[in-house]
Amino acid sequence: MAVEHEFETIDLNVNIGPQHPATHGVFRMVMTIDGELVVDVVPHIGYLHRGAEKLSENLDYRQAIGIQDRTDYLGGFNCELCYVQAVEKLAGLTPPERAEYIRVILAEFNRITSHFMFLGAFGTDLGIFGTAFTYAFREREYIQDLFEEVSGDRMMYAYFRPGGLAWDVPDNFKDRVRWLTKQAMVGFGDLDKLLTDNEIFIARTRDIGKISAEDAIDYGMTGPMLRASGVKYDLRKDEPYSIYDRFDFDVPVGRHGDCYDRYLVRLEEVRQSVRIIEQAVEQMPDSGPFLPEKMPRALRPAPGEVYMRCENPRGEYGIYLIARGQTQPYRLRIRSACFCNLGALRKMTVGHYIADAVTILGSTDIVLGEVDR
Amino acid sequence: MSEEAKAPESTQPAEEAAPALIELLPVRQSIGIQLENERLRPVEIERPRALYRSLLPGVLQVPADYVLAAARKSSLWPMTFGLACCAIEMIATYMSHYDLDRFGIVPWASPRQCDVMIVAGTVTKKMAPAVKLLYQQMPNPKWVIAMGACATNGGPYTRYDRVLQGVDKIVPVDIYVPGCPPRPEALMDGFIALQNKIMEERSRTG
Amino acid sequence: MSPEDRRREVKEAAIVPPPPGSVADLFQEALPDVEFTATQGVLDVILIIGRDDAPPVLEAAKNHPKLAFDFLRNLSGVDYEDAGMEVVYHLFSYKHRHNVTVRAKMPADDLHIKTATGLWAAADWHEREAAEMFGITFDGHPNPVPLLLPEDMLDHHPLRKDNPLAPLEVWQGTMLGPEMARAGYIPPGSGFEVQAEEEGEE
Amino acid sequence: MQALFDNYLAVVLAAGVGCGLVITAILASKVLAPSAPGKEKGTPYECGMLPIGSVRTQIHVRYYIYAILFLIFDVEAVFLFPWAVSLVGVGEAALYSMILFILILGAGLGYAWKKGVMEWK
Repeated sequence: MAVEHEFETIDLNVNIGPQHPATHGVFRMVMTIDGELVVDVVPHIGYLHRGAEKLSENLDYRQAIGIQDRTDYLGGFNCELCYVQAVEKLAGLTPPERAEYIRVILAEFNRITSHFMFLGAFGTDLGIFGTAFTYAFREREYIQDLFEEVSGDRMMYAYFRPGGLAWDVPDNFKDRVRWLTKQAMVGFGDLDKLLTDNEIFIARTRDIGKISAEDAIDYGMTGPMLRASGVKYDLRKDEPYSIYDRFDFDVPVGRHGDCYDRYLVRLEEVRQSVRIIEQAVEQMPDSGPFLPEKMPRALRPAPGEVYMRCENPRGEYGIYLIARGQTQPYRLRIRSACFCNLGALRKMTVGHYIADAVTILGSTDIVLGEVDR
Repeated sequence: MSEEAKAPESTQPAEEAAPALIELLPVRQSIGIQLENERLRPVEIERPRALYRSLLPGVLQVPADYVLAAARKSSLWPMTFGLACCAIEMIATYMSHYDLDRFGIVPWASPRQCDVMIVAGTVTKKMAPAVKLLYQQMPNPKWVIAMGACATNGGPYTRYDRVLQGVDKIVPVDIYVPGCPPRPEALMDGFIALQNKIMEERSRTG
Repeated sequence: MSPEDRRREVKEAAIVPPPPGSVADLFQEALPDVEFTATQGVLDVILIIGRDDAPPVLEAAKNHPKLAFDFLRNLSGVDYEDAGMEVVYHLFSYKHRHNVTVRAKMPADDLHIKTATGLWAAADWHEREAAEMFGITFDGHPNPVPLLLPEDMLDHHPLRKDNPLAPLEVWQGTMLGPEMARAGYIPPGSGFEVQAEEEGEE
Repeated sequence: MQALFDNYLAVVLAAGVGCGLVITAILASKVLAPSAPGKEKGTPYECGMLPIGSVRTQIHVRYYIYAILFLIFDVEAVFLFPWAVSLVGVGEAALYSMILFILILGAGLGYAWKKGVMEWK
């Protein structure tokens, strides 16, 4: 007695609102559902719009570093790296070798912690309530201890400066990094064993939220979301910034563009980041300045504009910086990866079930500080 | 079919409001500045009195208060209410390394079963009505922890006119946890301070 | 000119012609009739065009086989106060792996430009954000609904240069005005004035 | 007679304790809780937003079928409990009869599965 669709039911409006465990922050989407099927999704953002761009225009070049940390608060070092390089390109500063290596190591460690946060949260979205989170946060705590030794704070580092670093790393930095790379691989192994071959996990994520390569490019998606759809494009490889061209690592690329591929791409990126860190620690000079000798006292870059883009854990993080000869940036536009990845949420979600909508939202790995700026 | 008698409109029991001898939940009223609109009006403070206060004789109320306060303070259920960066530190505090579970603190998704509302992050003026409604939907007795500089007075984003300069403009706050974001130990210290506050104010909790 | 004015004085970036064979020449070929000024920015070539040339230039950028800019990296509004406003498009081509920045100028009094949502779907949200932050109307945008700001708070556009920051509220209701923002300011009625005066007497 | 009485005493005691617990739970919350029912407190919880649209919509018939299927296997579970307790006393016969009982219900489940009731079309 298969039920034909002979009578019409009214679609129900389900509001997955700002305060919801599945929305990873203050994101709201109003879903129109017909029974279990999602008919329409209207995302509402802006609940965490704190005016990072407006405030950056009233802070001088060094103070705006703090705003960058708080924009993508899961990948602070990557955002700082992007902003600091934008200012260096305008001011014509070149950081010393040692500072470049320390920056790459910390940025890659931050990518690992951000991906661990994704793995933990993605497990929770799929119903593995505590296990994935506890594994992920155990690793995050170890790595955050290193961040604290280096910069003094667990999350808001404000450690990079245009031209190099704020101060030097502690002496045992190299062995700490070597120990941490092994520890990160332990966490990687746990989560890999827990999730990758789990049939329920595969059943819940395979072929869910598929998006084709053309649509992904059209919506401006970048990072793991784009690579999961089969486009082999990674800023660290294709437009190398800082010293990324000295390391050899490969860029994981998915084929189907569904939630499972996004999970696999991010999981593989943790292993690639560990490879980068291992090479960086070997090549890093043991001593050397962390700031160029002649640093201008009041940082006042030459008038001009630059669109500096870096590969953040979530995708391409761009800083469009316009300097007009003052000590404050004239315009600082933050191009956030989640903002664009989220634009395609409706296209990915319509046609799936409600439980899949939560999975798709989790697979986009959004950070609301970056979406709303 | 006799027309059903019009339901007697519920006469508001005109019991006089409990004499506010002691300013129970100090709300820094926003005097002077004209708030934009209804969205930012602070929440009215309910001061209910439990039934046992009128049933039990005074001498029995003291141990009852103690028992209730001890029970409430050792099973504080916060609402998972991460707004911004402080939410990540809040999750880190819940997780095994800092482990809030040993205080009996279980994060809960819906406001119906929550005692504490941790406002972790920047409250923007677009989010303010949601914060107010969630606070009102929590059953009494309820407490609020303003975690981080943003919830206390707007933090690094306080100069932007779309950000609420402090969540105590709309909901009464019990504990302010400093820091941006506060370390997990600071949040735990906030919880311990809240527990002490619950024990001290047990006779006035109602 | 006092040092204060010199510090405030705004300096424009110099126009540096891009090297031959760069993207600018491809654009010149593709659009012979459109005149634009091209400069070599720090990372990629910048084309400065008027607002009315934007639709043909963008359409050619997207569909011309030699240009094939299929990825709209970023779309942002920039407020140059009296010199008008600009909408800046950062484009990238996956096929040819080259970048370009297109800056569409518009006068300060009538701020409207044709929407780019027809060419790239990514432009939808970026344009809604630029619209509510600067007040630029994008003609033909599918749903010009505010994105980040609450619906009933659209009286002024926050990212415009003439829109000041909010005053700092020190105590409930007393605003820390600009003149009071100097270091060590003790708000009246805060109970700290006594020490301040004693320090003053020694 | 005494044995009969003893057995039923246990049942009465269990019922009494059960009802007592329920009553004390409800009474305690009425007496101890400082309750302040308000207009906002009564609004349905919609993740911080005021509810949009009405809830009075026709629900899909598929949910009804799931409910019925669950009911059948719930009743089956209820029958399993007393059976499990008395299995040792009764011996072999109970085992085979219960296997037959489960097989019959299994056939019902197989039929529903084949008809495609489990997937949400």
